[in-house]
Amino acid sequence: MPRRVTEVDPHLDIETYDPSADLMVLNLGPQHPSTHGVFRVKLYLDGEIIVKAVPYAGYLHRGVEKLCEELTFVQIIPVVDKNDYVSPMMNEQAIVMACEAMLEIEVPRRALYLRTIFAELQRVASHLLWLGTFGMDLGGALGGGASLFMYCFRERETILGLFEEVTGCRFHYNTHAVGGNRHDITPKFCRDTKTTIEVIAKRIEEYIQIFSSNRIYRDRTQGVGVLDGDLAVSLGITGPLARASGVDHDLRRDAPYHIYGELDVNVFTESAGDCLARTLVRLQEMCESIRIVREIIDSVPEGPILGIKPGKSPTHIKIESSQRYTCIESPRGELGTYLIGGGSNRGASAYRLKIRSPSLHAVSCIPYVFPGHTVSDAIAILGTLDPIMGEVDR
Amino acid sequence: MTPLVHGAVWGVVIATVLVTVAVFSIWFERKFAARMQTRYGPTLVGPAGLLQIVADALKMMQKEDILPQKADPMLFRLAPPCAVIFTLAAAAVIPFDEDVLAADLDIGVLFLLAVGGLVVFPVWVAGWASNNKYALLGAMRAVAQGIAYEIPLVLSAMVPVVLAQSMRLSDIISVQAETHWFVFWPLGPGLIAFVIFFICSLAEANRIPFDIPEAESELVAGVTTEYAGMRFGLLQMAEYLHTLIASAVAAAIFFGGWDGPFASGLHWMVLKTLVLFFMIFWIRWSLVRFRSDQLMALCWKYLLPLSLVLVMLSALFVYVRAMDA
Amino acid sequence: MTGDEAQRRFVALLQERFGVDEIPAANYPLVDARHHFELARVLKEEFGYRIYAFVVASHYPAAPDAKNENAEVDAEHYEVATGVRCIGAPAHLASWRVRVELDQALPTLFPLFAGADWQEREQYDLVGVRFDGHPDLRRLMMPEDWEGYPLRKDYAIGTACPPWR
Amino acid sequence: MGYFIDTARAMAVTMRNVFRPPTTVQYPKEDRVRPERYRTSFALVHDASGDEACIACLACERICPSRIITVKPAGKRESPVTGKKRNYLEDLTLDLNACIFCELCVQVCPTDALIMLRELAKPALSREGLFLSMERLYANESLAHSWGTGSRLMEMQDPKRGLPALEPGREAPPQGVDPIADGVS
Repeated sequence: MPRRVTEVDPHLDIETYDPSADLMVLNLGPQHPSTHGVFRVKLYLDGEIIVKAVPYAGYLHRGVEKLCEELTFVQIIPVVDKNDYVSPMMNEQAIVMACEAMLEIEVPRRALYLRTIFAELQRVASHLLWLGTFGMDLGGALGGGASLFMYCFRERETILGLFEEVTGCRFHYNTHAVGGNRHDITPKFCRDTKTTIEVIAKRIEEYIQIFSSNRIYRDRTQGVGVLDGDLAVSLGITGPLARASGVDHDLRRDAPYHIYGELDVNVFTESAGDCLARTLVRLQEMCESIRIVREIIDSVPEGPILGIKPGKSPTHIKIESSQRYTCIESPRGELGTYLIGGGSNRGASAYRLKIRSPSLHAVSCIPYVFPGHTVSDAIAILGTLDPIMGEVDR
Repeated sequence: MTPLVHGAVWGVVIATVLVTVAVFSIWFERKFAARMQTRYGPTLVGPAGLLQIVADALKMMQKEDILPQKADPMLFRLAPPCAVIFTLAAAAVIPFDEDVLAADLDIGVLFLLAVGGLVVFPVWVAGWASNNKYALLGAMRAVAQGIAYEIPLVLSAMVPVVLAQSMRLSDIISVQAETHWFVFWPLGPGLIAFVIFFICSLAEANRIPFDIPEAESELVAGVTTEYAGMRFGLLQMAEYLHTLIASAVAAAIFFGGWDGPFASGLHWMVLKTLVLFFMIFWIRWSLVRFRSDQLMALCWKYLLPLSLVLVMLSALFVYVRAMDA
Repeated sequence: MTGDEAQRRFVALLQERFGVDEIPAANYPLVDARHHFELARVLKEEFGYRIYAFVVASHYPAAPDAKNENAEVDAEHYEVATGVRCIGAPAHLASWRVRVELDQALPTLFPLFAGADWQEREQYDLVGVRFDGHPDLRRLMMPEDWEGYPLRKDYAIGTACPPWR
Repeated sequence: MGYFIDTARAMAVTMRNVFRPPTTVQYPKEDRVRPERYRTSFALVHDASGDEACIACLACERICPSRIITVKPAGKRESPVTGKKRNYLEDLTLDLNACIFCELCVQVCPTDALIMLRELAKPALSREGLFLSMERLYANESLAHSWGTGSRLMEMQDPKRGLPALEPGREAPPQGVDPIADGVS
């Protein structure tokens, strides 16, 4: 069985550990079918057991934070939108909430409802994509995993169709604005949402049948990649990864923002902390998000969707030099924005904007979790960490 | 017609038929797998994508046969043809009808298993010779899996031999024709032996859920990482051929070969083979892959002892029947 | 235990044990660099702030701030803001800022929070703040041999990002 | 033993999907139905009176995050239609190579001159193909326009707008209908 995680030393010195140097160095290279983007882990292999794993990030570093100091607040929303390219709505919501918190703009209730519906639908779509690619990681591109991938994408396309109906774009929407939303929902959106979430709720049972209740799948994930609860928390890991290790923490319930205070969000935790627990937590979270959407889709209040007058010039949003950290619960954990106002363009762009990406914390647990497992386990664990390289490297 | 000429003629006929069936099974698998995944599969090239296979073959042929610089040139070139030759060699003894077989050896099953066992080497040599870390990992896994699953395969193939008191495949089939098929007749040993034989032939042919040698998601492309062009085509062809021949063998020794309820003949044998072949596809597109150590545990802990018990049971069964006869 | 009770407790802690007198409204309290590690340890062990939220380093060049009236030139310095969060109902975020001079190094929080390993490496890589006691302070995002720190205010400000063509 | 039951169950799922209609669309031959607000490429339009709508006010050039719009105003000229002197556009280049389709330029356009298209523009064979000059933008006007124009977007985001509550659930299809399985798009 893989060794317990606590006594693994992440900065193991290879020369002292193995003077005869018969370890094989395998680069789970930046270009590899299942590293979920451009990411490299240098594995020191003893046979097929990993002795040490050294991850290298930075291959997709586009300097978004430097760009945010150049562009104004109105312009960075579509740019920041592309950080976590699996759940773009969350990035927009995070940055827009930071600006509203600094300017104390009162967002109309209809916009809050829209944001919550979009966020929960985006969470389901993000978890569906994770489930599909995780199936491919375990089952290979020409096998059972690929069937699960196609089913998950079939469901995900229906959700993207809903977003397309409202915002006109399937993926990077730019539908949030400082003070509210830019696109309003249509009656067709409400009808389609209700039918879509019923279909997806039914299909999740099918995924459980083909995947998580399957003995081969359970063998591949039970007891694999065990992450200690307090190690996860000290690494700053939040979201489904921490909840699978028994950390009962969810920002939607503990520090509610928007209208999450009025909704009762129940949080699912597993204690095992292995790949199987993470799968179960994400599946339950999908059902939970569907329940929330079903609950609030019928009671969207009427009224405006933007709190302030939409400006024509890029510099109509100005923030004076103060600092604020706001965060939301994205499908991967606590997605935060630390904004320091009073930057160039006479205060219309940020002095410094740090995006706290949950995937970077998730990926930082690799040196602690990989040792003791085989290469195929490493792929399974990397799959369950659900890292998005755009968000890790920004 | 001297047996040599008979063998040569039928050998060529069976080999070409098997290769064409294997080729068209690729098309069928892609269309059927597409349907399983709610999509269309190849439709553009030819009517309903039938010419997709020809297009793939042509593409493979005109691709450059890359020989990596540090690879072992002789072994690297030798592996793919050997893979196809060894798998096709096993087809020599499979009787498709009374006299429709290449070589009616009286040690048919022994020859079959011996040549079948050789298939592990080309896969291992391919991985070793391409001097690539991922291919090396794939090769070591292929050897471990091949050897592990050889033993239960042989033992479960012994059950029909013991029941039919002969190693000649046509005798086994004729015994099944008189009595019941070995899958149903002695309920315990027959059925379980078939299941073990089926699982082990899946493992030998490196098919899901046992395809760890060329695990695309882990080892990039496993053993076939450094191969391109027609060499890669041959390695893939060998895999499909191996599954086709394994299902033909299983149909022969467990499902009564050409014996069928009404007019027994060639069509029954072909039908049974294709049904088993279809089952392999179906399993391939619904299951996830084992990890290598679980795979070994499954073989050594469960399949091996079970198949030993089955051989003893069938021997006991034959003894009891001989006693009261 | 609601959010603002946790905030009051945090402010009380800052005032009596770490001598932080003024708590700005639109900003996080400024703590002296000497208390940085001690404050983090107290928060983690005694008050249960176990989730490591963020560390943000920002660079302030020596500019006589025309707006706010402090006449003498504000020397070039860094400012490192750190945030830790507690698990459970209020999930209150305790965050504070530390002023770090150019040549000074801030003690790392790695012994308390394992997450600090990568976060501090990223801030060192992008802004250039050094953390002493860090297990292996290498660059995280940029290639190892990259010179210059991208997010400093004096880094490549002249080159407006040209239209893509 | 558990392996066989789970294998059978997984195989049952894949077989059940064989009888569901394929959800993929053979793109070049058939096309997916696109909603009204779908936005792909760009076009410059003439206003109601047939005159060029664009008054070269550089609003779109300033708002564009990736700075790919360059506007060359042609100064004041007699308008052939209304006779009054007004600003005209000499050239507006929009470089689709780096456009991120954020719809900000359409939103800030005061005279609804720059709009987005609903029809998929033909894929370009070279970088120059994606470089829309004024003639190509006006040529695109004949294609189907997307719903979003400057005034409509501004009107939708008007803070004082009180849209009556949507009557949800009025004509939702009965719950039993499985739109994906029965091909209801």
